[in-house]
Amino acid sequence: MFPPVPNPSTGPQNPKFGENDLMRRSASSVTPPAERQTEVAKLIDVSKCIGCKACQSACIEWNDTHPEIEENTGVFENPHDLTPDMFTLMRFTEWENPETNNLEWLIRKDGCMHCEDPGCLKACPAPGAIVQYSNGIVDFVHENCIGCGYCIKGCPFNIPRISQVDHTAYKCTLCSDRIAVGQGPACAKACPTQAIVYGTKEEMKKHAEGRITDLKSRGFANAGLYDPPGVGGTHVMYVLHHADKPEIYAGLPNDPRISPIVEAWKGVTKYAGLAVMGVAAVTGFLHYMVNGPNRVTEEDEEAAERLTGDRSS
Amino acid sequence: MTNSWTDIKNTDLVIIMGGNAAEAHPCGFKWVTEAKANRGAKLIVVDPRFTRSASVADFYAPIRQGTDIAFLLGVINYCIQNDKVQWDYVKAFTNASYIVKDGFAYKDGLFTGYDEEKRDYDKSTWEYVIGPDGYATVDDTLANPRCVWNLLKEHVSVYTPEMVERICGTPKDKFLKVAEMISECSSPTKVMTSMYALGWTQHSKGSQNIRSMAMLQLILGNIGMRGGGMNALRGHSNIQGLTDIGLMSNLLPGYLTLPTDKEADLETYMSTRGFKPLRPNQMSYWQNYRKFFVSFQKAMWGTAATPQNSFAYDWLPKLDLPGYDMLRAFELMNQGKMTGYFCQGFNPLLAAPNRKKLTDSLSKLKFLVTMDPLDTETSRFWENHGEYNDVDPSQIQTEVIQLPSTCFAEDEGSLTNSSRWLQWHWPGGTPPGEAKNDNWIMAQIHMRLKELYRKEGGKFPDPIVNLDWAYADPNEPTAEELAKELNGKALATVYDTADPTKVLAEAGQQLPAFAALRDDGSTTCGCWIFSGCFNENGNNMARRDTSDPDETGAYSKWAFSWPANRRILYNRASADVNGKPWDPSRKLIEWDGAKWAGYDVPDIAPTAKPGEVGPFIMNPEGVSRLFTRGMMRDGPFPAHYEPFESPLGNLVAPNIRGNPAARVFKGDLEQFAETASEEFPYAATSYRLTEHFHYWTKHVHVNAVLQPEFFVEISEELAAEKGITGGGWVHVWSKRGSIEAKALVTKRIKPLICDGKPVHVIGIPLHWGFTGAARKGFGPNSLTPFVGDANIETPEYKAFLVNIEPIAGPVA
Amino acid sequence: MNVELSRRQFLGAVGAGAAATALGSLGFGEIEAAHAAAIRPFKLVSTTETRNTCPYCSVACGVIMYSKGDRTKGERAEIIHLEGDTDHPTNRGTLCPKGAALLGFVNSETRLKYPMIRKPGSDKFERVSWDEALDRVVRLMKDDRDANFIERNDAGVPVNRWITTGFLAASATTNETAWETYKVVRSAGMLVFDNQARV
Amino acid sequence: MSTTTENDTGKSNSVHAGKPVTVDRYTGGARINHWITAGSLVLLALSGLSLFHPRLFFLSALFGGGQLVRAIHPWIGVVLFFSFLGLFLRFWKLNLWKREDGTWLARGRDVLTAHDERLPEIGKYNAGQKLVFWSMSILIIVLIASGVVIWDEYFAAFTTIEQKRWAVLVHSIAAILAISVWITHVYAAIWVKGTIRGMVRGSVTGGWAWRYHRKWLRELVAKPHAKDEKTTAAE
Repeated sequence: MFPPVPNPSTGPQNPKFGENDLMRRSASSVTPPAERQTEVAKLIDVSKCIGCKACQSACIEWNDTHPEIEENTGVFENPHDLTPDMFTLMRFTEWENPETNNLEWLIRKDGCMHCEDPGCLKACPAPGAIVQYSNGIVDFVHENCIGCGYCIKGCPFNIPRISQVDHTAYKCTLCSDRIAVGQGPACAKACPTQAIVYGTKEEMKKHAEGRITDLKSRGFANAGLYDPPGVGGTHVMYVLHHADKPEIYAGLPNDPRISPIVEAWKGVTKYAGLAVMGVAAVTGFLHYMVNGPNRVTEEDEEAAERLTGDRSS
Repeated sequence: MTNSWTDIKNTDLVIIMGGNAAEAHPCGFKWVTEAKANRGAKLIVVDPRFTRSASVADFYAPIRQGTDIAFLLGVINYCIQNDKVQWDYVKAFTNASYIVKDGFAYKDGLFTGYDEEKRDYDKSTWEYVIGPDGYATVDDTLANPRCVWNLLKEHVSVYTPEMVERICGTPKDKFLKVAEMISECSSPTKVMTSMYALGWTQHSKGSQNIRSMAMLQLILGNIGMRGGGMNALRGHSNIQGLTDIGLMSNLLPGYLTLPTDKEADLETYMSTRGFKPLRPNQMSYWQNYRKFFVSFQKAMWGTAATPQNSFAYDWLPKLDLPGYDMLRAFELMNQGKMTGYFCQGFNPLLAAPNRKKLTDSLSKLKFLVTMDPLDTETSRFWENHGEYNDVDPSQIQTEVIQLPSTCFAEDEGSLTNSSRWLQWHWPGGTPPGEAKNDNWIMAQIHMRLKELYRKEGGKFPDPIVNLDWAYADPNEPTAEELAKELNGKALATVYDTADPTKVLAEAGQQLPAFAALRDDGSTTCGCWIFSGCFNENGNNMARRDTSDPDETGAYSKWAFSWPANRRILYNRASADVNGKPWDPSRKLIEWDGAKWAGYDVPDIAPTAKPGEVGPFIMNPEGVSRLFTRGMMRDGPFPAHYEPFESPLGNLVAPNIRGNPAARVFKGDLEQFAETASEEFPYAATSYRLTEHFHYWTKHVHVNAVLQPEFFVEISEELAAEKGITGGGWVHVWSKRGSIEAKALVTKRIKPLICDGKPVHVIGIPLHWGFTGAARKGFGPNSLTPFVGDANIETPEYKAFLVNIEPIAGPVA
Repeated sequence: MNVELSRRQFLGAVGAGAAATALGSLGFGEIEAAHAAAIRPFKLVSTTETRNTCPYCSVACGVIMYSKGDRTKGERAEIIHLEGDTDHPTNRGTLCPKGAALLGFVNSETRLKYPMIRKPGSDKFERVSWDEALDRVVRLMKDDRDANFIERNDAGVPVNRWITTGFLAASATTNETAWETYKVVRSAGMLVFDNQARV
Repeated sequence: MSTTTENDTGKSNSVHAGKPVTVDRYTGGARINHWITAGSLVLLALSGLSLFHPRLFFLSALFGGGQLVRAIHPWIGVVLFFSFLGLFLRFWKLNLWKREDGTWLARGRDVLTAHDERLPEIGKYNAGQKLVFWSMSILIIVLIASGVVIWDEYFAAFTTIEQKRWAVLVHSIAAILAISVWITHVYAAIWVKGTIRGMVRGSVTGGWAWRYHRKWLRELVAKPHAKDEKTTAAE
């Protein structure tokens, strides 16, 4: 058994990471810490997941959110999507394996992947609304969030949601408040089958290797780890039985990366735009310096008087 | 459970059939994933639906609900035909070699002695041949055609893979794959565990479903083994404890039985409970019955129970019927024969079958008392909730008293889980409003009733006024006081019978264990199997030592496991005839030449010599039973019977409908749809979802979020046939009632081809009602039939017939 | 039960070297003097812990209840969080979707708070005192028992049974409550007695 | 608001004698319309820029912080859109391309070096002004359309994230261009002295009209009542 998440202590706690450990801060530049903290990660083993939604339940309880009671729409996803009050969601796919003709019920816990190269942070215009700690956690800081929704556009996984109540963006924090005091995320602690485990990224990769070996021995030749390099790797990873087709797991992106559109917007456009506007202003300034003002002359006024002389009252 | 949750990690093969452990017991299912991850164990799921358990299984096979016996006897047949039997185990530890009486036979679906009028058997031929020495006759060579093994072989021969496919709808290749995987566990070093729950019990032949698997496990040599056993995944947190303490019509605590009114005195009562050994040297532990019984009587009536009054034998009520179970209670109510009813933490309006009958029955009571921490539909059965509870309060004359009780977080005591662990818990919250602990409520009822009898006199007050009630505060006994009573104490000094100089317990001391119980009135014990839970060492149920030498999964210093802190029942059978473990890597106990020792408390006398004393010490045979003699009402072997409402007739016994020995009340039979009914063509089944716990969690916002609204599950094929769309509304009705629900159309339910015809399955989860946070809804029990298992009267919730049609939406 | 003392017991017992994840010794860098703004304060600080078991299914997972106020000190205790108990051998800190939401059961809006009586033909419950409720219950019991108690059967055998009032016992009460209930019910001679084991 | 195009001040006597001669160029309504447009454009630029580049986020303080910027910016956009629509309806006919506009443009060097005397006679608007008009018209349509797509508070559900990504890119490029056009427009007004009074007081000097929009001046002189046939002014 993977070592379970220990019980919390109720004594006074010193957080184990904070402002000094920021690697990135949205719309601001920070000096990354000289020494990076050990990277942490959550590993979600889809092949062990029983879709019980304990992670959702624990997430709601720990984060004190209050999702709406919706209707049944003929599916198992409840709520029907991630919401500002539901940071994680089990997504169910009934997939008939064309090779075996067997039905496979693929159940994937959706939520923030805590990308090494976070698109949300890249897109965010509000200084300090999104931060990335050197241990890999990408967190939203609600006091700084302006609710613009750019993070949604930046995210390759469609995760953040804007609250209509306080107009700020919400997503999984990886339970940064728990991790800061040496705990594991609430979902990982609750997960009955340890389909969710938490530890250092290295430990998680190693644990995944064992799982993949087991899956291969059970006939899942393409079992593998989902740690997409397109976003620099993630701090939430999946073990998939069919790692060659992540998209069958309710549309998990095959090769996620920050959209080139967002890259263009937040990259070249940002600089080119400032340049264009600057050039326009400077050109005007220089033109003025060189040519001076364009003034109406006395002759012009006189010509006008002549022209209008007979008409003017 | 014969084993424990943590023991499941030791298995090689898990079969989930008649249950859905991943959804109903997720944290226990963890140990399946551990076995898979660490031992390379495989998981098989056999279920009408592709459940969440199936989603993580190595192999899934579909089965039509209510045909498990045919499937399992098919597997037994496969094992016998292919010589996949653990012969040493079967020969030494089962009654395979016992010779059965000549009159016994099975023909056309019936065993010898059937009385159609009474729907019951004369079981006198279901017995061994008893030799002149008074012991059962055996043939160790298994050559005698009348030995149990040969009768069994003959009995299961009809269940060929072809027949299994016709009855169960399980494709032959899938059945054979399952049979092959299971049969591999006949090796002494490969062990299978069976995890089952209500999917097996809630049938008119539920007990026999379980027996079929138990027999298979014996044939494979998997009982008593680490990672093996028969593991009943109980539904509620203390349903095991309530059963152990015997809160049932016909039981006394510790599986003793209440006298019938034919047993006029204690000696007559004891004469049928002597349990004389059927083979030489056997322990036949029930020989101690009298000690358990007398100690119980002393716990009830203390000094008023004396040898002179046969320990107050007459004060026990005597049964005139096999039992007054819940179904009979509602039948009596419906007949107007009952005045009052108490529901303590139970919501029968939703939980019992045929809701219309329930409402009618409750409406005929003079009074109903409910005790719950949460609001229940039962306590509001008289309240109009539109179509969800369409009643007219003014027409209902029942007086209802609703008493608010505390919940787990606010009370103290022990609960017995499936592993038979009695675990203590502590209160941490202040109860809301005026909610009161059940201990206080029950004490108040007793004290006030006693006071009335003292003041006014009345009918036979003796057992009430003499009830032993020596609690520090009689108005509210503490959990510790009650726990100590359950454990039992010495009223006089108790000496060791083997060594009379050795004192087991001084007068007034808590008894160390049930071995110290006496039948002379010198000991008291509320529930003998719990004895040892709170002895002079203190409250053993509160133990929290997590040590587990060699990581066997026993955790023998954690809490207390009945009986005698034994973690795996029948653990003597984990070693061969000579006392060597079948599989050294799975050692539990072994014979060291002088005594039994190992990781667990031996399930045998510590010095009982191997080869002489059999491992199944509760049985007079000393071995387990493939043939149960007269102990089950519906036959010494299981036989396939269709559900009372079935889409096809019984293929092995065409003239038999349902279980011939199951009790059917007058009036209910007319409310069953006929076999292969055109009016009700679809096979329905009810079940729980992982997001909810029965009818409780609809009161919890989070769970209401996770599964907000009532729905039924149907196949894509049936949806297409009936024009039903996913998320649309449907109307589902049986011969007894009608419901409206959202439709969930899924690939996980597929039509089954049974005897050449497609059978559509409709799945109906049960968590909604008209109180709580979730959306109001119906439940399957508006539809289910009012009939129970032949032996224990568990209602047949898992197999019944309905019809379905799409509708625009609920009638507002 | 002192939670603090036994907190690390489990990991210790199963062999810390092999079991403890490297997280314990991660070396999270310098400990901050204060929480970063991004990280909300750890909400369990200074709460009282109490061990319990989940009241739902029979896996009987260990849970820890965190409350404001300490019942053992006679204070009013309000439970603010429940979490799986990692020291428990069966669940190892995990909980299912029901168990993980136990707080919602404890604090449910539909928790019953006061005794209520619904009179015959009425369409509502009315609040009554415990004394009124209990006295009414035993009055109804005794009247029925005295009217319908059977002392002897036709053969003259003492049978002492009462079958016109029945008792359906719970499934989640403690063994101790169950035993007390058994005593009270059986001593009154009730035979119509069952529990939830069947369903 | 006018329902047809406007070519003049709407007064019958738009040329006033004096020293210098003054010529009415914009009615009060047109000026209000213009300044609302101008003001909202400035506010949009400031608020938009604060979200465009981190270095400019400080601008959000002008609006009371990022949350208010996020909330207000789209609404100002709506104001701009309708306000500009007003201008568009007033002036679109006058901005139709004429033959002399090509010539004017071709002599860009003379334009930039203020050799207006070498340029052809121009009507009410020169080619540069027309380019500003049309580019702004197009850009504002692009901005409002892309803006609605990324106005998540109300319209999040109607488009995909990929569409929103395109929208946000298009929106920012269009905004850059609009701001650049605006800079040109403002610079031209500053550079060409006497221009601003036209939009402030409503009138320009005769010399200004003679120098830059002689054809327009000649028309006013020749057909003082021409506008009556063309305008049903609502102001």
